[in-house]
Amino acid sequence: MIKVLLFAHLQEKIGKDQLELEIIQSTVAELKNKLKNQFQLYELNSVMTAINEEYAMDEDIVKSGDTVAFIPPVSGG
Amino acid sequence: MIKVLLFAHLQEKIGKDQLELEIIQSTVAELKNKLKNQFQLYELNSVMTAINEEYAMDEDIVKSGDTVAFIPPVSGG
Amino acid sequence: MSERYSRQVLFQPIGTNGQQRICNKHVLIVGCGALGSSNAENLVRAGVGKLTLVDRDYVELSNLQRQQLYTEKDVCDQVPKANAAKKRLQEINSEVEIMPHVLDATPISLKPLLADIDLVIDATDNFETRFMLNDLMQKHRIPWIFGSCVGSTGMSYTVLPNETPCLQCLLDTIPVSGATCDSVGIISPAVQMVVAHQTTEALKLLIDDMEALRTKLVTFDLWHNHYHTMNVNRAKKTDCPTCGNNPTYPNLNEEASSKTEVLCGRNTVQIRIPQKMNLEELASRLQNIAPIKHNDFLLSIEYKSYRLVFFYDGRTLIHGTNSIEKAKSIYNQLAG
Amino acid sequence: MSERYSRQVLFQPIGTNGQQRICNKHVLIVGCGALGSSNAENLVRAGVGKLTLVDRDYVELSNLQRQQLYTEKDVCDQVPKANAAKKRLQEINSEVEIMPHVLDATPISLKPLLADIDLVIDATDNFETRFMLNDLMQKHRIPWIFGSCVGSTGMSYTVLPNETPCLQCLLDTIPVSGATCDSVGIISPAVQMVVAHQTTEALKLLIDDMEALRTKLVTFDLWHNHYHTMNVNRAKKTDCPTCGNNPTYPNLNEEASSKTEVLCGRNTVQIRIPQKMNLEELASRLQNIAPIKHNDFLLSIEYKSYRLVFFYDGRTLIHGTNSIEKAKSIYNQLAG
Repeated sequence: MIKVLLFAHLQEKIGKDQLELEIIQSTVAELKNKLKNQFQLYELNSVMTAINEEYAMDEDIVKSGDTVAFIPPVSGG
Repeated sequence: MIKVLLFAHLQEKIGKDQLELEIIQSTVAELKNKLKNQFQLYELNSVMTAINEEYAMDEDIVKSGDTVAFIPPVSGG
Repeated sequence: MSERYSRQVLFQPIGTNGQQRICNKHVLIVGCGALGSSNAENLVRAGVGKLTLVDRDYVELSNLQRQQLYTEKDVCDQVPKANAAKKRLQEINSEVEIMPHVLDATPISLKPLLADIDLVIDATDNFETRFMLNDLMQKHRIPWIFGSCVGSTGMSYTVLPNETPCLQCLLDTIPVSGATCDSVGIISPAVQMVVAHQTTEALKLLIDDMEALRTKLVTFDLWHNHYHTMNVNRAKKTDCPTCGNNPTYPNLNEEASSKTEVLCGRNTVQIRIPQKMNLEELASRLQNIAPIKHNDFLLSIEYKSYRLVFFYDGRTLIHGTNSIEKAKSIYNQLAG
Repeated sequence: MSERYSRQVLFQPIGTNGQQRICNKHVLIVGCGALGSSNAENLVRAGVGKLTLVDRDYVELSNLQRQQLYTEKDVCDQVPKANAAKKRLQEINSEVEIMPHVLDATPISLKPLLADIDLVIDATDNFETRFMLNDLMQKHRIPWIFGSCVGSTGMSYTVLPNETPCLQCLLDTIPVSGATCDSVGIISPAVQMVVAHQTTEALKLLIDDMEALRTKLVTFDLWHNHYHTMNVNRAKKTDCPTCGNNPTYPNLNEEASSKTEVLCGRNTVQIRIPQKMNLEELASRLQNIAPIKHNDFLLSIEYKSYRLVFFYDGRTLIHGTNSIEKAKSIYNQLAG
């Protein structure tokens, strides 16, 4: 199981601040695509991704037990 | 190994904000006594203790791999 | 709805209904120091209906480094904090009804102020008052939000009468060695961080968004980059004297609470707390502040123009003043 | 050392030496909205030597809900934010030298202000300006502290030229769909929480306590009780156009940066950004704000008295004004 934390407008879009996905292993890019298709989360095109609090790239591997955070840059000030 | 987080004046007393102790298993009370003897941390008489972010009592067991936080109540405002 | 609150109404969990609720609520803030002034500014900007402020002090120069709302002129004029706060708050938002009270927070002084209070914010600087608030709010069934800070650290926790563990569940006895801003200093971001948590929980409570409440106790250290939350559900005690099955509210008891008296002709005030004191702890914390003397019977310290003598039985003598207010203030600075 | 800073001097990592350093430093804050006004108040109370403030706006009623320093009178008088901030800040601390500038932050307008700046605080409300700051600070070797917030969320990160990954390393392109306070609202504690982190890192930098620096990117959501830190060390790119081996500073390039022009006789302003726009994203975010029309070529939206038309090639037309300032402001509210 992979835990996904959603921040800012990603939350509002799907009505939850976290998800638990029954996935054994995936790349960050695959995970994003899955969520884009399932929830129309186009915002995932421009987010920062962390795996277990470490900056991650699209080709990095996410495994069961990991926590992935999708952090959309917010611009207000 | 047990990770110990120290807040507020506990830090200043021993000059570190965290410790790593080579302990397999211990009660909270034993752990406090060990630190009291080793660092003269009398302040441990009136702290809150958390094991892995859960409130803990003196008789609770800490095991290798756990994170223990000692939280002295601070009074300023 | 006023354009003034438009950005808060746009925030989806609040909306127009939430804003209407906020505008109809009455909040009591106990203490108008660093936490109190900042909490007050947030709630007034957010448009709370009524705000009651309680504080016994006046503005001093050393407050300006971290106490929002106050200016150099308030220091010159020695304005009581509650009054100085009201003046600035009304310039910020004239729609909010603000009632300042310059008084020592005690069960007797607070009781008449509680009639229509929806929420209490703890912005006191000592645990004796917090334990009294804990009893009083439990008795009157009013939620309150604990907050405290020193150095670069702070903590916050929301107490819901009859639901969550109360302060007495979390801390068996009133801590006598709680570090104070006057002993180990403070930086303003520590204040802001506590207030950010207190105001957020206050807004949730004011709009009745109970699901969103944090429920955990937060502790942080901004300088050392720590942020820690603690689930305290298991701390709730059925035999707690404050929130248990047979509450006795021990901190509302006049006999049990601190007794303070002027010792005539000695230029000295005596304060008595209802517990024994751990003078080893106190000594280890005060030794960097001022010269101390410590023997088997007492701990004495020279501080500013005063000499304080702490006894194991819970008594403290403050030599150098006949003013109870001043003596309490010095006492809280060192042993708060 | 003044009694004013006594509690800050007592804070052990600062002490007398640290306070002396703070009093000799010069900080530039870009933006005097919510983040800027609160950062400014903290630094002025902390006793920074000089403070330069840059902002192009004036105080409006909808600002008062979260923008510290400003009052109803500032709204009535339509005082520019930088000037209103200076007035209040001097009442708080007359010892600090405060230089307000009412201007649009661009490479050209900022350059003359950088001469003796020790640190820059980002308090802007859009990523176009942040990417420009990122280039400018890298070029001039000045550390800067990114901060942003909307709703109950926010983030902060400190960029040290030649050491840490820069903003361009973390975000390949300027995000066009960054949520803004004008689209999804904001509560004041989110502002305070970002500022608590920015001010703490500022104090560490001002006293040269480099070991204490956070180094991680912080993101939080106060309403949903999340606090997340991210180690970004591996994000540093040797071919980064801003901080890599052969920097080109693409966001200082006049050609590459936004071009804004008034379309004569049409009561319309055109803004062009140097990237293609993702109109699907923008549409999904704006649909709750106002009526939108979306076809294969453009996205249009009715907003207040304006009509905005976004094109995939990066152009936007703002109909209903001939003012570049006004058009930029509306644009940043929606697509900032």
